Amino acid sequence: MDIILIAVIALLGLALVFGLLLGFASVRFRVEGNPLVDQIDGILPQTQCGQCGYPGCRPYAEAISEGDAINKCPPGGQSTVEALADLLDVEAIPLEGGVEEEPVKKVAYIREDECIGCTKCIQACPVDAILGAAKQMHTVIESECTGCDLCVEPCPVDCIDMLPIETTLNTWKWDMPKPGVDLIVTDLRGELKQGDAA
Amino acid sequence: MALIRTSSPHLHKASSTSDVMRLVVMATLPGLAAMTFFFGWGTLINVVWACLLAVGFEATIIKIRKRPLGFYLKDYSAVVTALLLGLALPPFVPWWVTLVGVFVAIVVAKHLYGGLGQNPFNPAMVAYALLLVSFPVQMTSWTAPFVLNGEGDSWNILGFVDTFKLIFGSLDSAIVDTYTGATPLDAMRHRGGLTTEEVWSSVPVLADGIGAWHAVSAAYFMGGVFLIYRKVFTIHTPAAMLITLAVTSTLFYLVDPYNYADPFFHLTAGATMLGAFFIATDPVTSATSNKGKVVFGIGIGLLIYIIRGWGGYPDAVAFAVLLMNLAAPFIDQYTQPRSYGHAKAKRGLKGEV
Amino acid sequence: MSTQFSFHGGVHPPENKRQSTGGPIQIAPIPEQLSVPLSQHIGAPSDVVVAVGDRVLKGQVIAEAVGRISVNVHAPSSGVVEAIEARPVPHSSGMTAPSIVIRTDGEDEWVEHSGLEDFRAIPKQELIDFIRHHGISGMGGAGFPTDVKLHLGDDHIVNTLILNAMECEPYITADDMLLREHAEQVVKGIEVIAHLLQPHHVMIGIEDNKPQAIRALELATEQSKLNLDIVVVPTVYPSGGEKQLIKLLTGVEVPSGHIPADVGIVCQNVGTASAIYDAVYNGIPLISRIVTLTGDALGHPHNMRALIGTPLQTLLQSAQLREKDLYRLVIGGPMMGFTVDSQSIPLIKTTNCVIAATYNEMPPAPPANPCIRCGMCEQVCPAELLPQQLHWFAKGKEFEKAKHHNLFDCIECGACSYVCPSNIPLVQYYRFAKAEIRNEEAEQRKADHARQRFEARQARLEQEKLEKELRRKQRAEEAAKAQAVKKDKAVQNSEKAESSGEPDLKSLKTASAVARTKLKKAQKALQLAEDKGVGDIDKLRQTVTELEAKERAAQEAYDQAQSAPAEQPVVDIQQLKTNAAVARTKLKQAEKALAKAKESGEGDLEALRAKLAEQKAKTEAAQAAYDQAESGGAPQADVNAVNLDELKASMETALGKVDKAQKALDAAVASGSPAVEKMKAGVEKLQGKYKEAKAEYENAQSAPASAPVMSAETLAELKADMEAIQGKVEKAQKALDAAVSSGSPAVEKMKAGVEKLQGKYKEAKAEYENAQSAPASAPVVSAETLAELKSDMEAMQGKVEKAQKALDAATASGSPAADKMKAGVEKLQGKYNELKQAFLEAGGQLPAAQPDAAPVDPKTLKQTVSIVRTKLKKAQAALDGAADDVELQTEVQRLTQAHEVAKKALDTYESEQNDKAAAEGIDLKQLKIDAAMARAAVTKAERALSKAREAEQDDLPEIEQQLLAAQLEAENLNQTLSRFTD
Amino acid sequence: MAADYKKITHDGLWGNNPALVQLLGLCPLLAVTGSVVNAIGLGLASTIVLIGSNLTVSAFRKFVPDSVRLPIFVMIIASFVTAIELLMKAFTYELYLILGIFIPLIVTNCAIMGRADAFACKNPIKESLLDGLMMGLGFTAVLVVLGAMREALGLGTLFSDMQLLFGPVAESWKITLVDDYPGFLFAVLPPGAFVGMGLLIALKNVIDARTEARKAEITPESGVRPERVRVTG
Repeated sequence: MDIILIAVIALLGLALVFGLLLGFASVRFRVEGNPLVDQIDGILPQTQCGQCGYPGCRPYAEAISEGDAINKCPPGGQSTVEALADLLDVEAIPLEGGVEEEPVKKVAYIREDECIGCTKCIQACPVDAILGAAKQMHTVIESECTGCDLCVEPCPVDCIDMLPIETTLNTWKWDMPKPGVDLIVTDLRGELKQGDAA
Repeated sequence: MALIRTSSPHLHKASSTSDVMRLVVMATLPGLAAMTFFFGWGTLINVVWACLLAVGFEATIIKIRKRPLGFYLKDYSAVVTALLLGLALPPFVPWWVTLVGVFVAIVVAKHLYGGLGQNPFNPAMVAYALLLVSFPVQMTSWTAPFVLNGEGDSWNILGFVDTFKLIFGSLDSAIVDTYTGATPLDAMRHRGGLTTEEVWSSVPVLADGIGAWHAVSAAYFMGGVFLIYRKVFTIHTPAAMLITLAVTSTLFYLVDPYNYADPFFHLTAGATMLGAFFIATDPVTSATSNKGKVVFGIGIGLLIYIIRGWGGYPDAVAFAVLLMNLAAPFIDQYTQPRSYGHAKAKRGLKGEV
Repeated sequence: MSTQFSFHGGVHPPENKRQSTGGPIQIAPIPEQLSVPLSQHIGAPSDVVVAVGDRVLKGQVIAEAVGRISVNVHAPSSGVVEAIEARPVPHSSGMTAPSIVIRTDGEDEWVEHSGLEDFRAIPKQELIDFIRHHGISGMGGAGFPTDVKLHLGDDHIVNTLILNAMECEPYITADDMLLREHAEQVVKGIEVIAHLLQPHHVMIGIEDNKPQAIRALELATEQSKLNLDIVVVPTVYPSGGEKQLIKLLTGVEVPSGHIPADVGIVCQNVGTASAIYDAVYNGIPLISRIVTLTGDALGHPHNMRALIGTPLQTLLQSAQLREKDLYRLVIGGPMMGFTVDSQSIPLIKTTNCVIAATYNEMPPAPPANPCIRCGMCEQVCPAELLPQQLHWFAKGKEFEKAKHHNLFDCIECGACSYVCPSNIPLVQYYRFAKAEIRNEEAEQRKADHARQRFEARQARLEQEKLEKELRRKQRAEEAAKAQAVKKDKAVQNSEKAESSGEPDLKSLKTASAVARTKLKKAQKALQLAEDKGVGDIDKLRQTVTELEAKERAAQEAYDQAQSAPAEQPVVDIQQLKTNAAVARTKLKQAEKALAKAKESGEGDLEALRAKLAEQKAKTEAAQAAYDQAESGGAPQADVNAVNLDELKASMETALGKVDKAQKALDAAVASGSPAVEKMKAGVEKLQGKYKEAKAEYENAQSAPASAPVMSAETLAELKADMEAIQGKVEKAQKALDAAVSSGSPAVEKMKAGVEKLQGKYKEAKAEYENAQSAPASAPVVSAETLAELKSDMEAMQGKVEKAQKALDAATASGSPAADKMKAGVEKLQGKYNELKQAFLEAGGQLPAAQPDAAPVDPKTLKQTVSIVRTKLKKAQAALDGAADDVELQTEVQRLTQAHEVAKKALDTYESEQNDKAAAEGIDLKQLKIDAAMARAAVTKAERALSKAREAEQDDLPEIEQQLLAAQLEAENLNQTLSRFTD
Repeated sequence: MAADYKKITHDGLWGNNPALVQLLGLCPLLAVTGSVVNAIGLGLASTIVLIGSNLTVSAFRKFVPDSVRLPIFVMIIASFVTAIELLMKAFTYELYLILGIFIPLIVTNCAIMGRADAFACKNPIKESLLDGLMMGLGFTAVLVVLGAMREALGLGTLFSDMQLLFGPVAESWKITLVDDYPGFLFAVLPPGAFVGMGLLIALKNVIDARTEARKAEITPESGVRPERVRVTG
């Protein structure tokens, strides 16, 4: 009987000690807030376009931190999905809806002589990048435009175009060199085409 | 002709991976010749057999991986791997051992990791270690050098045809016994209670046969010097490794000459020279920077001595190299060179999540 | 000889220098066409100062430096500017950039130029400016403006001046040949640099493969007083890299992220020194340079002194190019140069070498093998990097790690790619990675910015919502309170009425109105009867008199009750305000009636006048009462408001003046009038006044608000300002373009004007953006006011609609009162428009569903039409895609109908407007013509004025007066016109 | 609920196999799969423990406070393991000796703890029971396949020493694949287990990818995009 008693007491004692330890740890090391959301928000492209189904990038970041899919951001493209996968340590999945992988950066452009000054695009712009007053022609501040195309749809006269950002001498950059295996096919005399970094 | 637009530089030095590999193959030739001279045709047959297998496996796996065959076969890397494995194997090792070894080296250790340049471990040494672990009997029966066979100094080795038959399994293995014996390292390791001096005088392979091992090591050394001269690799790794081994063994030898072999023995016995110049210098699996190479070499030297002295196997080059291969990326992180214009070198790896 | 040091790594590519050093430097022919890019240096592109069609002389400045890091560009030879457009430039992208194209005339006529007599005698700053104005930028590689480097003496202690004559790249021999032939010029140039920088030590670094140049240099330095060391170093690539050269010559390493000047060292190319010599001694700007033409595809490789802007074709042909052998055309050396895909690319200030290579000479790089980590790249890297690690990181796009491995210390010398046995394009990977990283950083900045703006916007909207809610609550409370008060009052009033017999104001008013209406009806009936001469006129008359009496009594009672507001327990400001407004309206009516009567000479003028006087008195009384009441309630705000209004008015007047003046100026500019400048001054003065007024106004406006709140009104104003300016800019730009294309000589001035305007636009934009992004920029126009305005507006709209309906009915039934009613409707419309304007100005937004308001707002009408049209088009397009979609078809039909309806409405409106105008006795067409005439008169007067000013005539004030009168007239007419045409 | 059971079965045996997908319990898996008999022994033991623990955890799931659930699970599992250990000691003593420490170590087998925490404490008894059974069988299956691979490659035999588990009847079950096999020690040693395990995982991934590809062929991606939300007014 003694042995059993001792065993029970020992176990109870251990349970008590460890229980206290656990209780203390759960109070002491509680994590406040969710630092993950900020990190995710930092990766998202901040176009605030709402294509993910959330009103803005931060809500989507919050949704991701709560387990939503990471492939709902067409403006970010596959690279954003990969960055998110990297951050969250999950598998990178292809973009939802089979959207182009690396989207071309665009800015909105208002064909000004067609603009009727309805201010609808101004209200639609999430970053206040459109200037204009009622019955005055509007214009897009190009440097502020995130290319979210939220202003296109509200325009009653369809005078907003999404134009790709043009490359200038200053923004031009080299392409990634082609890996060796791909080069073999093209490595024929005279067949190297322009821009093929050899 | 339409002008092309390409990125600089527009000049290129006329040297390629296959050139490098060819140089390595050339540099092993003296060693191969010495092995054949002293230990018989076995090594040569092994090497050729391994090379054939390697090219076969390489071709098959490249095909399976849907890569251009000619382009990748031309880089000679499979041949070099097979060559090194063939040199490391005992001369009379059965054909299927070589087959398993080459398979492991080319398919498992190299291509399963992504092919040339991607493998973290030296393929030849992976294969060697695997064979050593799996087939201890076959892997430890070394041929005795010719000086110990028959009478006097005549060149008495097993004939080519017999060797061929032996390796490919159609010759009674009893003959083998007359031609096999322990290696010097074996002798030193399994000496019972004898002191070093006693072992030297009592075991024939040490008393009379050690010269053959010296000669083979010298041949490898020559090949290595040739490669350093041709700037295939730098002196850092082999020098660090040999000096470490020498210094360590000297220390122990000085403290207790009765129980520890002299440094010259350690440098010339077993696969030390082969390892120093042909295995440890394998660029793919070693450290990158000069500083890193020195650390890498020191590590190998120390490990060789430790395993030889206190480990379970008589020779230790393969294990030492593999262990340091494992450490190479880590070494790389902490041995970045100090770049121009920086006060000190950066450490570690930033940007890891 | 000083001690030599060494740097890590380096390679020894075949030199290939011998080919081009065989003969002396030759002078290149002047090509027919020179294409001079505006950006041949690092920094801002220069600004064109010539126009198409101008004749330029050799050495004339054709583009001026903009900003600190920039240099002038000069015409390399005399000729005519043929175009200023984007042309291919030497750049690895193969893109085009703005260039000035000069068709040479072969005369090579120099502009007047001279060197400095003694450069030591003038202040350093002047000397530096002299060099800057002569367009000198680094001729070694990057093309950094030289004067910037020469400035360094001011804020850095320069110990060592290093002259770079290494020319470590294969093939290039331009500096070698320069030194062989003109070493003494180089040394004199060095003296100038040394004078500016005052270094303790001057060194010329030169590789040991140029013995002749070294000898020439030694000879030249013997005559110089400079403490100058010629340091001969072993040939190794890239010893000519600035940082490597410094390490080589001084043993000092330039810290990462710093410039050599930070360690007291300045490097200059010997070519630059020679260019400085030319400028300082001879006044020759940088319009030509020595270029090496070499490569196996050339029959006669040699060095040439060629004009900047010369197409490569010209140079290559003079070096006997074998076209069919040409495989690559490299500009610069083979290690760091870039290839171009056209021979029409011009020579620029940094082009030191052109290699026409054959296939065998520079074959395409073989395909890359996998990296075997052989470490050869690391052995040769002059920056002591780990190229293979960088390669992995770049390939795997692990840019963070790449940065940690000092990717940005890579000088892109290409040594690693050169030695790589696996033929991996290493340096290409680094270029890619660097560009990606820079791009990523820019994007990150942009994203952060967007996030901030988004969050600011969200916060603002949130706050607006909150405020709205708060105000709604407040209003509800107030309403409740008012209700309670009213009840009390009603009780009191009823008590009062009962006790003192004093009638209720409202009921009195109603009574008086009823009486009035009755009277009017009776009057009408009487009139009708009189006109027709039928019915019982007398009876009617009696009735009218009776009614008149009654009405008077009612009115009197009402007036009495009203004029005793002080007795009322609560002063109803609102009511007073309305009263005042009503009184004003009545007054105006009376005035109009009087005027009409006067015009037609009919009616009882006296009576009307009396009425008017009465009304005036009443209005004044009402206004006074209102003012009093209001000032009693909120004296401070009132004062401010009055003040504000005044200020605003003055500001607006000023703005109007500015606009007018600006318009005149624009017109003048457009017509190329010579008086532009004077007018400009005038405009500026006016603008100054306007700004003052505005500032005052803004001060006043922002003063009462204790919190730094930017009112929405201001915001809107700013926006409007900005847009106005933008419009101006555009106009001016157009004018400028026109002028440019027509080759007008005033282009330069106009350009300045445009720029000024642009500047203003930017300012305005910035201001606006500031205002907008200020997080607390909640619009101050109190929502209350807004709501008030809106409700007023809506009420008015309702009235208008009602009136319109009545009118329609009347018109339909052919009632004779239709005309009058029409006038009434119009008046109402005018009021409504006013209110709407006020509301919009106050920042309100009209409800989206505007079609109801169509009859009163032609613009909306037009919009509706175009919206519907667009929708229709869309639907049609969709229908084209899916012809058998029934839904779409019905949709299209519906839209077609809607479109027609909207269009009809618009048409109706337009015709109505015409009718209306006709009803007022105004022919719209005539009005339009008149307005145009008046405008023309204004223009004429303006011209006369400018002419007069130019001629300095005596009757200037007179003409000015005329102009003002004409302007007034034009404006009046315009206003009238705009009432109808909107 | 039928579909649910089907899913649990599929998950346990294949889709979410503890050894191949979750990579849980690798320590015993790699250590004892030198032969088929070892594999079956350990696999059965683990399965029984898994069933028992799942059952118990599920039964008590409503009484277990969340913050101390893990210690409680460990207690439960440990009890079962002790029971199993005693049983094996009693009936298959030789096998018990061979498996040695790995029997008590079942306590720390993450597969069991994982199932208790991920499934049993959230699901009713029946499902948990099935889950435990299927997970256990899945685990055992992998153990057996790996054991068979290693035994065949390393020793050239299959089902040797089955008598240790199944009594004398099983003595004749041994199949010798290659006579006079020299032995491939590597396969029997732990590194061989790693390589074998890697190959098994690769095989599973290949099969999954094939199935996926076939499925994708049948039903092309619908490409549904989420409804776009307007951020602004």
